[in-house]
Order: sequence, then structure tokens, then C-alpha cells
Amino acid sequence: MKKLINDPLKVADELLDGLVEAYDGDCKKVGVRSIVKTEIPSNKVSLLIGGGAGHEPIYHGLVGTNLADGAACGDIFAAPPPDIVLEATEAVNTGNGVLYLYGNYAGDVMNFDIGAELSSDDGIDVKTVLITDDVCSAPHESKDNRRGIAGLVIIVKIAGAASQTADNLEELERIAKMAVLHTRSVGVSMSPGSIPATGKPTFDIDEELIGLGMGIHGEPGVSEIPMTTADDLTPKMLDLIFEDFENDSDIECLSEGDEILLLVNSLGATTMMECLICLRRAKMYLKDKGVVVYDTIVGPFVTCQEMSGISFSITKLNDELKQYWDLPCESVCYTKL
Amino acid sequence: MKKLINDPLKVADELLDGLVEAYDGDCKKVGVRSIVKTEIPSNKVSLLIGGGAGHEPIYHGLVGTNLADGAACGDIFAAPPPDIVLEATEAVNTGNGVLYLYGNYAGDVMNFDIGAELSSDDGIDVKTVLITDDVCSAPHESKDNRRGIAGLVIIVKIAGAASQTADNLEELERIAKMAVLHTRSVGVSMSPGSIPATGKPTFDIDEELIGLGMGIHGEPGVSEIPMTTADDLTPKMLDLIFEDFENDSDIECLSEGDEILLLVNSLGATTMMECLICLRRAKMYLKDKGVVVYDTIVGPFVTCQEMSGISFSITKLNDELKQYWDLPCESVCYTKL
Amino acid sequence: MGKESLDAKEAVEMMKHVASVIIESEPILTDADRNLGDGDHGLGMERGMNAVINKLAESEAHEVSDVFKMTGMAMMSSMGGASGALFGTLFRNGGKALEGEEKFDSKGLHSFLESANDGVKSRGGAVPGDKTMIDALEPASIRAGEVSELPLCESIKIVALSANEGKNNSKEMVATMGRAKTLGEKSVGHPDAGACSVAIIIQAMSDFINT
Amino acid sequence: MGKESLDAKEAVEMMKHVASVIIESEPILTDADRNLGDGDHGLGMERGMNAVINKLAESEAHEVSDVFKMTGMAMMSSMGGASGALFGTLFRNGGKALEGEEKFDSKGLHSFLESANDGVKSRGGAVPGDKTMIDALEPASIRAGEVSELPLCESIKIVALSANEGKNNSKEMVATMGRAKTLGEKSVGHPDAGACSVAIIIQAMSDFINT
Ligand SMILES: Nc1ncnc2c1ncn2[C@@H]1O[C@H](COP(=O)(O)OP(=O)(O)O)[C@@H](O)[C@H]1O
Ligand SMILES: Nc1ncnc2c1ncn2[C@@H]1O[C@H](COP(=O)(O)OP(=O)(O)O)[C@@H](O)[C@H]1O
Ligand SMILES: [Mg+2]
Ligand SMILES: [Mg+2]
Ligand SMILES: [Mg+2]
Ligand SMILES: [Mg+2]
Repeated sequence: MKKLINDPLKVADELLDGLVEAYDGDCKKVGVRSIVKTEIPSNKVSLLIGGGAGHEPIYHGLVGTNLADGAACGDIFAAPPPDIVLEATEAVNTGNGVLYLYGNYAGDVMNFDIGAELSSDDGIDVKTVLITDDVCSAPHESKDNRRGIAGLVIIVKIAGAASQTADNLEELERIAKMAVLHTRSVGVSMSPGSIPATGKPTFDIDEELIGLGMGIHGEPGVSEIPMTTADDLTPKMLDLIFEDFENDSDIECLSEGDEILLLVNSLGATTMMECLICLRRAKMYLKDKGVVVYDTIVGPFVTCQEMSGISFSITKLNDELKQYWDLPCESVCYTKL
Repeated sequence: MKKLINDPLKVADELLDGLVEAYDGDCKKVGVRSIVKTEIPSNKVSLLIGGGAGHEPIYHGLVGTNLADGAACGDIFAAPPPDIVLEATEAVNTGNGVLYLYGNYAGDVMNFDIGAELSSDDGIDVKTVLITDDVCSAPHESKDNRRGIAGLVIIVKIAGAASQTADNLEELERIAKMAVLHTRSVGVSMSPGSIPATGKPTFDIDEELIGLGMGIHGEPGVSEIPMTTADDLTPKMLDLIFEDFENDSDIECLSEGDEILLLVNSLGATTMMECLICLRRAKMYLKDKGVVVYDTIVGPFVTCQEMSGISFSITKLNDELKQYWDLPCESVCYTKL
Repeated sequence: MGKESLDAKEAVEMMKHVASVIIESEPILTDADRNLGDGDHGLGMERGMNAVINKLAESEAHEVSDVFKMTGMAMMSSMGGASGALFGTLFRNGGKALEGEEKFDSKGLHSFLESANDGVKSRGGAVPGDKTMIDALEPASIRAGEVSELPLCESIKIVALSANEGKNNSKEMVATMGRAKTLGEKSVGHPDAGACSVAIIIQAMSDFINT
Repeated sequence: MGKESLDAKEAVEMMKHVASVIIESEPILTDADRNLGDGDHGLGMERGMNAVINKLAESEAHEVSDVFKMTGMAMMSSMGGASGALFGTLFRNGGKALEGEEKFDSKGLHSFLESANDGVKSRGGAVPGDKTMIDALEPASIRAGEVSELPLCESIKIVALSANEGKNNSKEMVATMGRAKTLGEKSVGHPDAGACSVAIIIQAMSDFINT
């Protein structure tokens, strides 16, 4: 694995410096390892995201115009320590409260929670919404235990838009929760990424198998299935999302005429070519179901180094979510006119 | 190499179908293998791009709002045949002429030229501008022989903006040529991509070497150098671009206070993390030179399957180019607010 | 000769020794986390322990409790991840239980581990049997209570054995917490990475105290 | 027994044979292009020759010239890439030179190759020695002029040998055209992929004519 890096132990710091540079002044680095918008309107409810590094262009790449106000960045695959959460919280806070919105991983929850405790010691009002879109990581009865995967791009986009106009922290929390409830993802992986500092792959998988439901660090999914074609795999994955909407009584199932957002995400090594071929089949599937795709997003947004794999995320839209989706946004990770 | 495809001989067709789907109605497929905007204003000078497939999200992903009006798409790494160029030309033509803008490869030139001959038999006014930004592919004295690499993203963006307001084909040609003259790139590769139909790598390279100046199909560059760090390689690559501006009497050299666009492109397998780390070093270099980065673009835009490598492209801005750069644009490949 | 207690200065030396042993053990911990998690536990602990070494070199510890609290702070601030919060909590909570004590002795060892264990349990919500660091920490804490009348150099040896046994027992458990939880039955057969760290830390303390 | 000339129907059979030989040779051509180019020449030729087979099955050729022109059109429309334009031009231009001829004989072979060679040269701008398909095509064309008094089954054998020799000579050349040009001196030692295709095509024609 030839990687264009310097000191393997400094990649998280150096990539953050590079990310700040990519913003050409729209964002700045704060403290040890946070990135924050240069200008945050003083009357705004703030949106803070974050998580481990190594998944570029998320998480820190989702800071931007009508997106997150800041991100607390950890080391490779490691949640940011509480001090970093605190420094980011202080930097984005305008006095109107800060919503923490991040993927549901034990490490992130503990560190952000400690960060929230420290922040409230400082008098900052913090609420937390966990991203839990990975339907393969827990059954729907315990959907709050699910991991956050690529659906976070849509969820952060919607919350970012909502944070522009939300009157208070509770209102932003409500919309972020709605975006989470309405967004479900299923991923697969064919081969692992590696940790830059050790060069070791994060998991092993047979040459003939696909990990169905695998997480974005290679966490095991529901099963290993034989390697197959794009056209065979795509409906299998979408079935899992449709079934999940069907089984979950907290939300109506996906039915004819429903409008959705469709995100096809590459985990890194899977080419845009493959994503597009899978997208083609996904659209056939959705047309069959009579579901209307309001907007399609495709690309490598949530990656894990050179890990190969793909995920589909579907957001069931309602008028409110759609209105927030429609707002243009700009960032290194995702830009929409 | 586990790839999520179906019939390896149909990848170019299927990915195009997927790409059309990604546009959610803003673009449509035309003829055998072209993609064209659904609505083209009737008074517009048209911009047609194109080239071989397998480099997604370019070329066909650069069709869109304030970008190209259409693209003629070839098979994997193969220029589109003349019939496809013709069908795309007819579809984008509004009667005000069509500019062909594509990378300078023998196959593309021959096929687009035959396409232009067929088009002018049909009474369509066609002009051609070749993209030749790869400084390592020929010395500056014969810069018209150079290959087109990642700088094409900037060049097509600028020409797309100019095509919205250009009074006639000659005017659009003038601006596209200016964008080409002002844009220079240098690439490297560490490992090859493969052709989906054969699974064979497109070239071989030593585990300890980097191909300096390699093209986006793995065409040889200026030399093979030992694998090194991001911070060591980046200045070496930028030096080549600066020297080229210096040596070429057709354009003034890059000097203090000049404004530039900086594009860091991944060839596919090189992670966004690595791109950002290299970007960090590039910005230091540019600050040292006193050159002002007006806008930074970073990501996998011009890829070659799972090939690893990176390129830097620099566009020396002037008022006219800057004005076109500033126009928002939207497409699957590149979107700017 | 084995020590019966440590003062603040000795506790600093002990934690430096612990840190160096953990740093050496990075590959073992990395492998353990590769089997069940995302493979970064070794690096995280290495990062944390390097921060501990720096912190202990920079600032002076007046009490033994400070040594452990500084260790916890350094780990929590530098590591991130689940284990940053948890090992940070372990040492901070453990250290708090020693506030006001001049020496670190067998009774102190028990207070330290009991409070550390409570802290980690309430921070992470895991209980024994969930295949986490708790499965090494809790038996060690209980055993420390049973042997708190022995001299430190003796009790720590016994406690280290318990932690190690707990780590070994974690092999047979099914993961229900952290990244490993989705493995279910497949998690059986490998020890938990965090439990490995706990066992190595206590063993390193014992080795230092006994030389 | 070798043929002295071919009518349109026989020319169709010959081109089908040529197509099947090229399709079989895909791996050889792929490897040749991997050494010097982007490795897709074999697939392109395979794609083109499949289109040729379909085209010849669909539409009827009344004259021998039609057979070659249809071959060229099918290749040009289906292949893309440098070789789509060039091999398309080769067969289209070659075919044009035979317009009005009822039979394809030794004289026709010469006209075909001469016109094909001119077409490829003016389309691609290469000259002999540039390490392209021209280096097989031009010697074949010249030799065809010299042996045009022999019966076709004899002349084609000699011409096929020339093409093959030309292909072999291309090994020692330095590439200056197409994707291989940036290789410079490093291109020496491998034959040009397009020259391999030309040699295989003419050899397959010869084999068909001589059975
Ligand atoms: N909720 C929890 N309670 C107790 N220990 C936990 C919990 N979650 C994780 N752990 C411990 O943390 C270890 C993993 O640490 P590490 O790999 O550094 O974190 P991450 O999971 O963020 O990559 C596990 O082996 C386990 O011992
Ligand atoms: N300008 C040219 N003139 C003549 N032949 C050429 C020229 N450029 C390329 N070729 C021929 O085309 C062959 C490569 O064909 P192919 O691999 O199909 O095209 P591409 O270069 O587009 O991938 C070369 O081996 C060479 O024989
Ligand atoms: Mg981790
Ligand atoms: Mg090609
Ligand atoms: Mg881990
Ligand atoms: Mg080729």
C-alpha cells in the first residue's frame, strides 16, 4: 500500500490542515483539532458534527454553507476526545445552543457526552441527536442502537439547512430527529481498508464473498454472501431498506407515489463506474415500486481508506424535509445548487 | 479485483444509463452513447465534450448547469466513434455552432475529427479546442502535443460558463483556448488501474517507485522516482508547473500576487485523506511563492479505475477567466455554488 | 525487593513503566481489536501512553491521586475513541478515590480499582459478561478487596492474575457492547482488546512494584 | 486449393474468418497494447470484429468493395479509440479503391492496400518508422505492388510475410505517435499493437485464400 502521507501518526492533523486550506478562508482551524466556519451569524442555533478521521471527505468536510457550523475531529477511526468537543462547542456557540449530530458509535457517544458535560459546565446549552441509519446493525425494535453510516450526509445536509432558520435548539433537534427517522441505509463491503499507522487491514474477507450489511469500519453485517453482480446485489440491498420501513411502526412504509432521496455511496475503492452501474439498477427497482426519486446523490462521501464497498441510503421525504433539502449548500464533501 | 458490475463488456453502456439516472431528468441519453441536457436554450452556442469511459465522474459527468451541453461517450479508455460524436453534435446543436472540447489523445482527435466532418456535411458549424494541460507529456515548445488530464475539469467549467453568454462560436473558442493556455497540470501514479473486461492492470510499476508525470491511463511520464512522502513529492510536482509557466513565452510566468485556481485530483485509489495532506503542503509552497489561491478544488474527478496517484492543476486567472469561474454550476462531477 | 507502598514520585515511575509496556504491546492490542473491532485500540493506547509520559514529565504530582488523575486526563485528552473516554475515566475515577492519601498501598489499590470500575461501568453502561474491559477490571477490583491486608507487592501480584484470568474468560463471551457487538457468536474465541489492556496495565504495575 | 480471386460472397467468408482470428487473438493484442499503450487494443479489435460479423450477416454485399467498406464502417462505428478510426479508414479506403471490381484478385489486393495505407497515413499523420500499424501496412502495400502478377493465393502469402516482417521491425522502433510516444526509448523491444493487428489480418486473409 503506497500512500502519499508523511508521518503516519500525524495524518489526522495534517489532513485537517489540508481541509482548512480547501475552504480558502471560509473555515478555520480551532484548538487542537476542530474546524469551524469563519463566520457564524450571531442569532443562529449551531450545528456541531464530528467523529473519527480516515473517512474523508466526511465528517469535517460537511462543515460549510448551510451545512454544519463546525466539526470536532478525532484521530484515525477514533472519536474526538472531550477537550476537542469542548473547543469546537465553544467556537460554534452563539449563545443559542448547540446541537451535536454524529454517528452512533460507543466511542463517539462517550466522548461527546463528556464534551457536553464540560460545555454545560461552561453554560452552553447542548442537545444530542445520534445518527442511526444502518439498518443492518440492529433490528428495528432497537433501532436506537444502530450505527451511523452514509445516510449522515443527507441528515447533516437537512439539519444544516434547518439550523439556518430554527428558532431554538429544540426546533433543530426535532428536525434532525425527523431526518434520522426518515433515513435508512444498507451497505456492503468486498475488501478492507487499512489503518495508515500500521498498514494493517481492518478486517479479512474471503476473495469470493461480500459482507452484506457491513459497517464503514468493516464492522460485521448480517451475513457474508457470494460475490455477485451489480444487478443481483442491488435489489437485495434495497429490499432490506424497504422491509425496514415496513416493519418499523414509527414511520409509514415506502409506498407508491412517495418521494425519496437516494444516495449511492462508495466506501473508497469502489469506482464511480460501479456506483453508477448499481444506481442504474436501483432506479429500475424504485420505478417498479412506484417510488419517486426527488434527488439522487452519488459518489465517495463516506469512505474508509481503500476499503471497497457501496451503500444505498433512502430518505422518505415529507414537505418539511423537502424544503430543507432544497436549500443550496456548499462544502468540500457535498455541494448542491 | 472484486468489481460490482454485470457484463464486463457492457460497463460503458450501463454506467451511462446510471449517469443519466443520477441527473434526475436534467439530462437524457441520446442515440447509442451520448448524454445531453434536457433543455438547451435555443440561442446558445453549444459545448460538446467527450472521451473514453472508465474515468468517472468525467467526462460525461461534466454535462450540467453552466457546464457542457452534452458528451459523446466511448467505451472503456476508447474515444467515442464518429457516429456517436455526430449524434451528440446533432442533439446539442441549436444552429449557433458547436465547440468540441476534449483531451488531446490520438484516438479522440481522429474520431472527433471524423465526427466534425460528418457534422459539417449536415450543415453544423463545428470548431475544436484540444485540452493539453499535462506538462510532462511534451516539452513546452510542442505543447500542442500534450495530453489532457485533470485540468480539464477547470477548463470545461470555464468554457461551460462562457458558453452561456458567448455571442458566437469563435468567442467560445477564444475563451476555451485561453483556459487551456492558462491551465497546467502534473500527475504521478503509484499503481495501475485495470480494464474491467480483462481484469489486467494497464501498466506495471515497482513497489518502491512513483511514476512522475504519468498520464491518466498510465502513460509514461518523465521519470520513475523512489516512493516518497507527500511533503517531498508535492514541491517537486509544483516546481514542474512553475517551470513550465516560466519557460513558455506564450504566457507570463506565475509571480507574486498572481491569482490561481488549484485543483488536487485523485486518480481513484488515492484517498481524500492523502489529497488533503498533499494540498496542505501545496498551499505552503504557494504561500512561499506569494501566489494567491482564489479557489481550491479537491477530489476524485478524473480517475482511472483503481489506479492510485494524484495530480495538481493550476490555472493562472485573469479577469475574464475569473468571471467565468465565479458562475455557479452543477453536475454529477463538479458543483459550485 | 517488593514494595509495600509507593509515594507520589514512585507512582510516577510506575506509570512511566506501565506506559512503556503498553507502548511495546501495541501490536498485540492492535491484533486483538482487529479481531473484534476496528483495529485501532493499540494505536489509541500508544497515543494515550505517550501523552501520559509527557504529562508526567511536565507537571509535578504532589499526591499519588494526582499521578493517576493526570494519567487519566492525559489519556482522555489524547486518545479519543471508546477507550480514551473509558481508560481516562478509569484512571481519573481511580485517582479521585485516593485523594488525601500520602501512599499507594494495598488498601489504596482496592479503592483505586473499585472506583475505577464504577466509573467505567457508569460511563460505558457495560456489565460483567458483555466482553469489555470490565471483564478484567471487575474481578481485579473484587480480588483487591479480598487481599487488601497483604503487602502491596503481594496483593498486586494476585490482582494482576485475576485481571489476566478475567481477560482470558472474555474469550468465551459474546460481545454486546462497542464495535464488536454486531459480531454476536462470532466474537467468541478472541479476548476483548480493552480487557487485554487492563490485564497488561495491572501486570506492569505488579512488575514495577516487585523490582 | 488456393484461390486466384474472390467474389463478393467469398470475400464475406474471408472477412468472417479474419474476424474470428482477430477475436481469438484478443489476449495477444491486449498484451501488445499493455506494453506500449493503455491495454485496450485487443478489446477494441474484438468489439470491432464482432460488429463486422453482425454487419456482414445483416446486410448483403453486392460488390467486393462493399464487403470491405461494410467492414470499415462496422469497425469505425463500434470500436472508437485510435484504432477504430484507423482500421475503419483502412477498410473503407481500401474498399473504395475496389469500387466497380467484380473480383478481388492480386491487382485488387494491391489497390486495396495502397489506398488503405494512404487513408491511414492521412488520417493519423504517421509515417513509416513511427512505430504504428503503418509499419506493417506500408511494406505490405509495396510488396503487393511487386507481386501483383502472381495469382492471389501466392501474392497474399508473400504480402502477409511482409506485413509480419514489418510488425517485427516495429520492435526496434521508437514510438512517436499515439499513447506510446511518451515512452521514447523505452518503447524499443516490443512490437506495435496496431502493426500486430495488421499482420494477423493479412495472414488470416492468406490462410482463408489458401484453403
Ligand atoms: N460501553 C463500553 N463499556 C466498557 N468498555 C467498552 C465499551 N465500549 C468499548 N469498550 C472497550 O473499548 C475497547 C475498544 O477500544 P478502542 O478500539 O480504542 O475504541 P473504538 O471502539 O472507538 O475503536 C473494547 O475492546 C472494550 O474493552
Ligand atoms: N497517429 C497514428 N497513426 C497510425 N497508427 C496509429 C496512430 N495512433 C495510434 N495508432 C495505432 O493504434 C494502435 C493503438 O490502438 P488502440 O489501442 O485501439 O487505440 P488507443 O490508443 O485509443 O487506446 C497503435 O498500436 C498504433 O498502431
Ligand atoms: Mg476506533
Ligand atoms: Mg484506449
Ligand atoms: Mg477500536
Ligand atoms: Mg490502446
